[in-house]
Amino acid sequence: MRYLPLNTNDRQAMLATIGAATIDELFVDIPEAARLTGPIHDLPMHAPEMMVERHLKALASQNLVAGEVPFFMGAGAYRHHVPASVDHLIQRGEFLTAYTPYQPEIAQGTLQMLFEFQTQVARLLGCDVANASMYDGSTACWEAITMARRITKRATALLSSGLHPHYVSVAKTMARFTGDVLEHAAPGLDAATDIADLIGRIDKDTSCVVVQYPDILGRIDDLSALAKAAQAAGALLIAVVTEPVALGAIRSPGEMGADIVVGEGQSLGVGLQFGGPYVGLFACKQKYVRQMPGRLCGETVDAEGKRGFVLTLSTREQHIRREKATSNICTNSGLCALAFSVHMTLLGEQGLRQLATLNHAMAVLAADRLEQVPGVTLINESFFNEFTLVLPKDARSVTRALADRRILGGVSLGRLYPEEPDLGHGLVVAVTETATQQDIEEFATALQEVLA
Amino acid sequence: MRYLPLNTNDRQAMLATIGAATIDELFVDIPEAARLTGPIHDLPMHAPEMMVERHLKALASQNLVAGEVPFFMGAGAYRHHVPASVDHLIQRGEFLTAYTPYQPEIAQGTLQMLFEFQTQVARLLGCDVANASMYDGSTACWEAITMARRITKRATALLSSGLHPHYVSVAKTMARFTGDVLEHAAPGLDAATDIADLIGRIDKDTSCVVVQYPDILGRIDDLSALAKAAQAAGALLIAVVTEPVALGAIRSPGEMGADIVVGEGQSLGVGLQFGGPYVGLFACKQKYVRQMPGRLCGETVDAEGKRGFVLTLSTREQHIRREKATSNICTNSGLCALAFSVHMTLLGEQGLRQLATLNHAMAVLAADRLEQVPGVTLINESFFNEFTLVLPKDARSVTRALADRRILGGVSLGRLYPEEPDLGHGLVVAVTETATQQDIEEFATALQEVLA
Amino acid sequence: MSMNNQGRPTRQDNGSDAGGAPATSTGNRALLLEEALIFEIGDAAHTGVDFAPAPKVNSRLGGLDRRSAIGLPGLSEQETVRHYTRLSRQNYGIDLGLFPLGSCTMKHNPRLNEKLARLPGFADIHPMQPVQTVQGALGLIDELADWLIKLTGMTAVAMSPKAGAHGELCGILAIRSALEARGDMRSVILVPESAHGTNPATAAFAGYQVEDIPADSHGRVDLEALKARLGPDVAGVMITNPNTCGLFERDLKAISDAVHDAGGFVYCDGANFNAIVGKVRPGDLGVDAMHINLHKTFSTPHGGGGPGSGPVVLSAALAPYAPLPIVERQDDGTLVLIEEETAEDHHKSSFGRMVAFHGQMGMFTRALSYILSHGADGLQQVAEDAVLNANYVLRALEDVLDAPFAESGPCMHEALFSDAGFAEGFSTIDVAKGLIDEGFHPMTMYFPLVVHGAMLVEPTETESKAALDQFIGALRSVAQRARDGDASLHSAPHFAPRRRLDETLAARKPVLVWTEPDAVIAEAAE
Amino acid sequence: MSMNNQGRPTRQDNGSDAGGAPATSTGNRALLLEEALIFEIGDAAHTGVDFAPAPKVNSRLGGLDRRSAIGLPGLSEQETVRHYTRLSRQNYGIDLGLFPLGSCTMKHNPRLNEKLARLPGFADIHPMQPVQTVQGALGLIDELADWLIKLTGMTAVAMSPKAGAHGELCGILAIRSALEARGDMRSVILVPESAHGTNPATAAFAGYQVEDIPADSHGRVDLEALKARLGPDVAGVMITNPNTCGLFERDLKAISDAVHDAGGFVYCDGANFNAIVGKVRPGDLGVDAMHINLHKTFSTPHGGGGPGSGPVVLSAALAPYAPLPIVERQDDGTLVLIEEETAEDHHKSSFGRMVAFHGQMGMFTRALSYILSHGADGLQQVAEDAVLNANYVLRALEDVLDAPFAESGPCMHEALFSDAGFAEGFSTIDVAKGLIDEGFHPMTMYFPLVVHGAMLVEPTETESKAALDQFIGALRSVAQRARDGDASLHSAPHFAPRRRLDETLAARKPVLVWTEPDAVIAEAAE
Ligand SMILES: Cc1ncc(COP(=O)(O)O)c(C=O)c1O
Ligand SMILES: Cc1ncc(COP(=O)(O)O)c(C=O)c1O
Repeated sequence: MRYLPLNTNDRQAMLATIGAATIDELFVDIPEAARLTGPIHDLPMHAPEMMVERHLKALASQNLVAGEVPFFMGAGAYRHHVPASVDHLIQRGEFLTAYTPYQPEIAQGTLQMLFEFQTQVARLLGCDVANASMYDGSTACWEAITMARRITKRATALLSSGLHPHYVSVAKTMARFTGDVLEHAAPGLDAATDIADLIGRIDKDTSCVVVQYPDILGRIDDLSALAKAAQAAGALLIAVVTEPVALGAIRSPGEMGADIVVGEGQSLGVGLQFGGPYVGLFACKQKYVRQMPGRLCGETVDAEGKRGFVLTLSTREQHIRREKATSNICTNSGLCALAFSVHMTLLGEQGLRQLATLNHAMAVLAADRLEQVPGVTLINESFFNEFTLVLPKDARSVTRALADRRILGGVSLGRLYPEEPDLGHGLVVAVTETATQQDIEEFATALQEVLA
Repeated sequence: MRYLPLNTNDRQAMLATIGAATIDELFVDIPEAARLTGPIHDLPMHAPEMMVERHLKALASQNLVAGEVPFFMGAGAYRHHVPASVDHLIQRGEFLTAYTPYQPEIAQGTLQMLFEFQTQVARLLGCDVANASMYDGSTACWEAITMARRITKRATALLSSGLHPHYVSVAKTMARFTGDVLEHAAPGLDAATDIADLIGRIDKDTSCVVVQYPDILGRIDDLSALAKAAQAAGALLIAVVTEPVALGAIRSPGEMGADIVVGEGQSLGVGLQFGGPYVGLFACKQKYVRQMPGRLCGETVDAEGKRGFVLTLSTREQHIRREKATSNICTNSGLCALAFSVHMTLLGEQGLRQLATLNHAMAVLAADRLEQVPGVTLINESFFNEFTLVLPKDARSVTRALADRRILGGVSLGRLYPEEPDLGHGLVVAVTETATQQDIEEFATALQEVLA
Repeated sequence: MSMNNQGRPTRQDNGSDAGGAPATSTGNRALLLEEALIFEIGDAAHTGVDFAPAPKVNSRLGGLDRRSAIGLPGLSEQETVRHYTRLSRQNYGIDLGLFPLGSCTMKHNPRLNEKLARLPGFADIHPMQPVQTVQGALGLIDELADWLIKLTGMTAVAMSPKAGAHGELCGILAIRSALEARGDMRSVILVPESAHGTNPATAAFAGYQVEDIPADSHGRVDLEALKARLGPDVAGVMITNPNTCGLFERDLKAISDAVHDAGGFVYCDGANFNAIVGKVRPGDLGVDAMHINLHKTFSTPHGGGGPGSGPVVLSAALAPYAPLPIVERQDDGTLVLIEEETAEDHHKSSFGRMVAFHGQMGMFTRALSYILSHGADGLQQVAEDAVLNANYVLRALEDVLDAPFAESGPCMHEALFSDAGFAEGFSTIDVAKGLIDEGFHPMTMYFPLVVHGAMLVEPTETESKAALDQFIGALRSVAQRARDGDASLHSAPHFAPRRRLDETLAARKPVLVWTEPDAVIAEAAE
Repeated sequence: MSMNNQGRPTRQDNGSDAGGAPATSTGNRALLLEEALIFEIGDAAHTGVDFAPAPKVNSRLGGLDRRSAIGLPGLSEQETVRHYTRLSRQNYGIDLGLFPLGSCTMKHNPRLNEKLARLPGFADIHPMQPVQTVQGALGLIDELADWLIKLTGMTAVAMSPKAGAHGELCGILAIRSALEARGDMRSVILVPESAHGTNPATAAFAGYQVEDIPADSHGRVDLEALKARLGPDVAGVMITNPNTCGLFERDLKAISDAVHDAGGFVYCDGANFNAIVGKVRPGDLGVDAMHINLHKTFSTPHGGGGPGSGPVVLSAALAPYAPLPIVERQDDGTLVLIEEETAEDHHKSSFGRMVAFHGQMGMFTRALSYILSHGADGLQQVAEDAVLNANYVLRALEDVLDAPFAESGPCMHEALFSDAGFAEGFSTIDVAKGLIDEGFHPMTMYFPLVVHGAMLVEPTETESKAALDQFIGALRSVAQRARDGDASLHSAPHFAPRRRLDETLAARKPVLVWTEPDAVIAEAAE
């Protein structure tokens, strides 16, 4: 078999060296009763590369590819053009097939990349420091809440109604077991966010306020007052960014005073991937660095005084601190962090701002056009590349009808908030640089047909 | 622009260092009259990666992809499955973006690969030595004829009727200018090759006999007698192999006495590529090495006595010998040679033999099935993975009709030999490991319909 | 030695190993290229991308337009390709050589898997697309799930966990949900000392107290001691099998029975499943939950630290509590995705959601490609060759390296050695760094904690005999030097891009992001 | 030093530069890995592929079944990936750093082009497919052809030549065909001494006698001397513009007029087109034929020696003789491929066919992707930046390196230096090898022949100012060492995978294929 270099002669020779007559002698510790002799039943036998490729291509061909149709979906996962060089570079064997850089002398490539990634993320989110990545935005969000609990020694978190409902679910799932108290309500279909309301609810038990920016409905609101209010009450402001490209156009949460900023980095370098692997961004103020979860890469020097990089502050981590660790995370999203970093390096400040400007412009064009569809109203006053429409019909059926017309026209709030009938007519529409004016036109026309 | 690192500030600073006021001062040597000021008219301006990708994808989508339909074409270009690791390895920047290894200390990767390639090719073709590649099989074939002229000091080459007609055209085109005499006739639609006839025509003016193995109609014949006859008359036997995979199943031309064996290496590692780039194989007996065209890699040692490799015997080549060189070739097919070599290394003797056996078996199944189509006859007694059918109709129209049914059913002799009406009903059919029994069935059924 | 801010010596110097060789002005050594940080070579005025001009529109950014600079340097495409290519060359990877990192299963990563994961039909689909448009994707998840269930002999599998530790969390939460469902509030999870750090960390993260399970002198769980500790407060045990000493827990079935009798559940850390896949099904040993690191056993690449994927197989007792989303096949063959929207009717008792979407699709694709390539027969061969290779290494080196449990019979997929027998002042790290010079990645050092100066060697099944022999020869020679007290080992590695790095300095004054040199100076001046 | 057959020292030894560092038993130096030949690590009993079992059939091989062993070693997939990955790491490429190889235009190779060339719609189509099934492929060739014609101001283009030298052959054959068509048998082609070796070789290969064109003291063609030589026996001249001294042939138009008046044709070697693309159209200077190296000006990768692509643009006088096949657009917009089959009616006077199929499709795709990315504006910028970079290097180094034609004013895309001024016994090669240690690929050495110890530096437009400054610094320091007679330069490179290699030995006793060691011994014993 092509991946197994040993042939029968090799195996015989090696068994002889070991002093075993048969391979099964090496498996004696497995109780006879449970030990399998032949291959497990009703599973196929090994297959040539060509056959495996045919089988997976057949599966792939059953999916409607985003790039082949007018595409307007977001709600936490955005489709951006990723330069070809990104995918080439992350496939270099020295990156792809390396392990966590525990041997820094022969892992400077990964380590320097992580140091650069941490700096890019910290600057983009407006924070002092960032870590070497988390699984995704939703788990990063929960980790931030637990971090706030450790820092404030308080257990009540106020979750903004604009926070991605899946992020809320993840947090609620965990809180059930950890005893954290989470306060949260579903959003209303109007232009105003719940920031004012949140400010009013902060009290001495509040560990943190968690707000998404731009929020699940695409709304953008100034976080400065919220940050001040939280900090005044000894609580932390946690900002969640699911579309980092937005920060090429609007002020960063850190700038507005957020203590911890977490995010989903998938927009840069990673692609849609049906939801994973993605890359969780995690940044905060310098003073909280020792409470951060996950790996951190730091600068140092080698025995000759040359600058080099190592994983550091590991006393926060599970492999050193075990049950006292700040988190149980070990494997993170290293290669996605590389993709994010390469894409960000290609863009640079100039490119990121151009990209953001282009996204916003296309979104404005789309919003204006879609508002003209009879019965459709736009709730947003402010937005970046995503906004929410209210339809005269249940949006779930509309998205399915659009899909039948080979148009992927947004994410229905009905799917995101099944338990909230009032939101059923809401449709979240994202528009990036990959959408053309013709795509917008086709979408608008099809929407009109479907609603007619 | 993304590929141009200089921005306006850089350019200003550099002009200052140079002491030029404007960039145009550096172009003073171009006559004012001919110097262009603005961009050339009616050509598009620069475009983002995404736009270029869209445009080329649109063009690509207008072609019928071999892998998506029942495919049976050969006649000098064969479709084989290429393992994914081959394409990964040839895209390593250190291979892809390297130049000809003129600085061996930092080109050992390319050089060792070439040394391995030369050895693989020599062994496969059954020769003592092989070079580092030619453009393709057809130019390698002409180079072999000129080499035979230099060696024998004779100018008449006998080309077998089984030699690929395009290879014949290339040779005839060159011969018109070099004064070489080429004797050639089109093949007949029967099982017997023209070897006996060729033997009879060899005389004291014959520089070489050029025979293809397997030939354009897929026929296989023993070359031993031909080799003896040619050598007895002081001429050389040049064998041409357009399907190297065949040599995993049948004896090599070198084994049968050929003096020079050239071939098309596209079958291994390279793919169809609409005809190029391909890789010319060139091998011969040791005694003729100094008359070979193209680059040769040889073993040596470095200043510390470590084994290393260099380009050698360059006194044959244009950059040293100029008009007295054995050929004018400079750039060859290095990266395709790498792909060929990687694929061959993955196969190894065992894999190559399995591949060849599978090809032959599928071809036999196809031949048996197609023969059952009313009105269709098979001319071959012997074949490897390609054979010739005689149809009751002009084969050109049949291949077009099959294509309309999304089946690529062979190459018509009418297209290969437009000037030979008698061959118009001939269809050359190739069957490799990529064809399934279902493909064969669909082909047979469609052929029957088209002929009905 | 004085340095400029790009890690280049300001005095010409190529380090003590340059010997007679002259210094270079660049700090490069032929193909060993130094590379500065993007912040040192790029700036905001350069970029490696082009965009069509944006249509003119009135901003709707709610007055929050960014005014200040972000500080993100850009590079032209070639500079970018060069930067990361040069960095990559300072890394070691499986593609370069044997990577015997115990407990990490660094096996070959077939490029076929990379190619198939990039098919637009898998890579370019949105997680929230209407299910009728992603039947192939759901079908792939379903097919992989079926394999994992059959290979482990369990009832169900939760596909969404993003890595091993996340899978552990999933399993522990399922256990806790099952207990709560019967109104049984237990507070303790038992974990062996030899366990990986994620085990105790996970139990704590899920709100449990962690207590040690004692080990016997042969490196396995002490069954009697364990039984003694079981009781109404014990929610479950976390056992790694094969364990981190590379040994199979013979008594696992007995342990499971005891735990079950005491009303608890058995979590098995399946990180080492590679040693037993196709040879035994954990379900047959009474396991209730086990995560499978697709990035180990099923070869999805480690990528310098991730991403991974940690599906969790579950017993009948825990299956009802599996997290959302869940892929389910209808009678008509179509696949549905059970999320909050439909959970009520189908999956009432699910304990909730662990991630935003459906887990690591990109890893599922690679893993299924790997699994189908091997088939049931090949996967069994994988376990046999992995174990064969490990025992070959163990027996070939036990004369120069102390092998604490060698007497306990054959090891499984990894060979465990200790630093006993090294000369005074020589330890595992010296051997590890010596191996780097020899062209190998070191083994896992100082883990498991139960062995002094542990060296955990896991060759995996994808190493050839020739590769093993070369590795054995190298390790033998380095081990001998450690026994002989060869001082040059203390300064190893000598040939790597960097010499030993000062980790204390890094931790004492953490520099986690780059700052303009002058800023640094200013700071220093304070 | 004694060696085993794998290039590894049998005595432990890491070469004179290892200095204090201890030897390694493997011969590896951390990430600098030695790699044996496939014949030494693989054998006929191992393979890296799987096949479905072949259906049983009766062989139809005509009794020629292969009996003897072929001698092809196989490796498992991982060993294969490792073998070639390790080999690649012993190479220098553009992706690693500046590659100033004069006359070779080593510019950035965008990965977009690699990606698009691999679209199945281009990569997986057969050259003989019915034309109705390859309209997109023909359309791409047609679109690229249109660009090349417009950029050069010519009438037609022959797309099939496989590289520059093949393109030269195409052009010379077209010239000869045109002459023969008017019954004019001329026998001589004039070529400047400074021309690339392929020029005279091509003329001879096409059956012409080659005579030198004298150069003037400023490195350009001597117009008067050329005129004097023209006559009824001269078929044409081959001129490189910009020439290989990096200078633009100011008098090209005058030369063309003179040659045309004398009944000859002008062939222009367009290998250096990168310097003038978008700045001047050769057609406006009277050129009749010019090849374009897509692998230079239009950035298709050099791949360690190829493949390339050398389309030839033709003037109205030569267009009728262009070789087959030819892509032609019908009035209805569909594209046809003119081959032997249809040549009679459409292309009577074509001189024939140069290759089996349609030329280098894979290179066409990459080149068009590159051209569309730059557009007409970007291509002009390419020429300007290429020339700017070359002049920047020229002026920054004139003080330490002799620049023979610096007085003739600005250079074009390459800066030419000589070894004048080096200490006794020091030559161009010492500087080249010194540059290797500095982390750069050397410039072109000893070419063109008209300059003693020539060093031809072509940075190309894809180098940043920072990269040029680092290169200039390194070359300056090495040049200074050559002037000062620093002996260590003679033994450079010191840090590369190999020290200087013995080329004389290689040529004296050529070993071109690997043979079993014992075979070698036997041979030696004879
Ligand atoms: C034994 C063991 N358990 C758990 C883990 C954690 O898995 P992951 O790193 O995927 O979270 C690992 C991986 O390092 C491990 O070796
Ligand atoms: C000036 C010049 N002419 C012709 C050639 C030959 O081109 P090719 O190598 O593509 O055959 C080259 C390339 O080395 C060259 O530099």
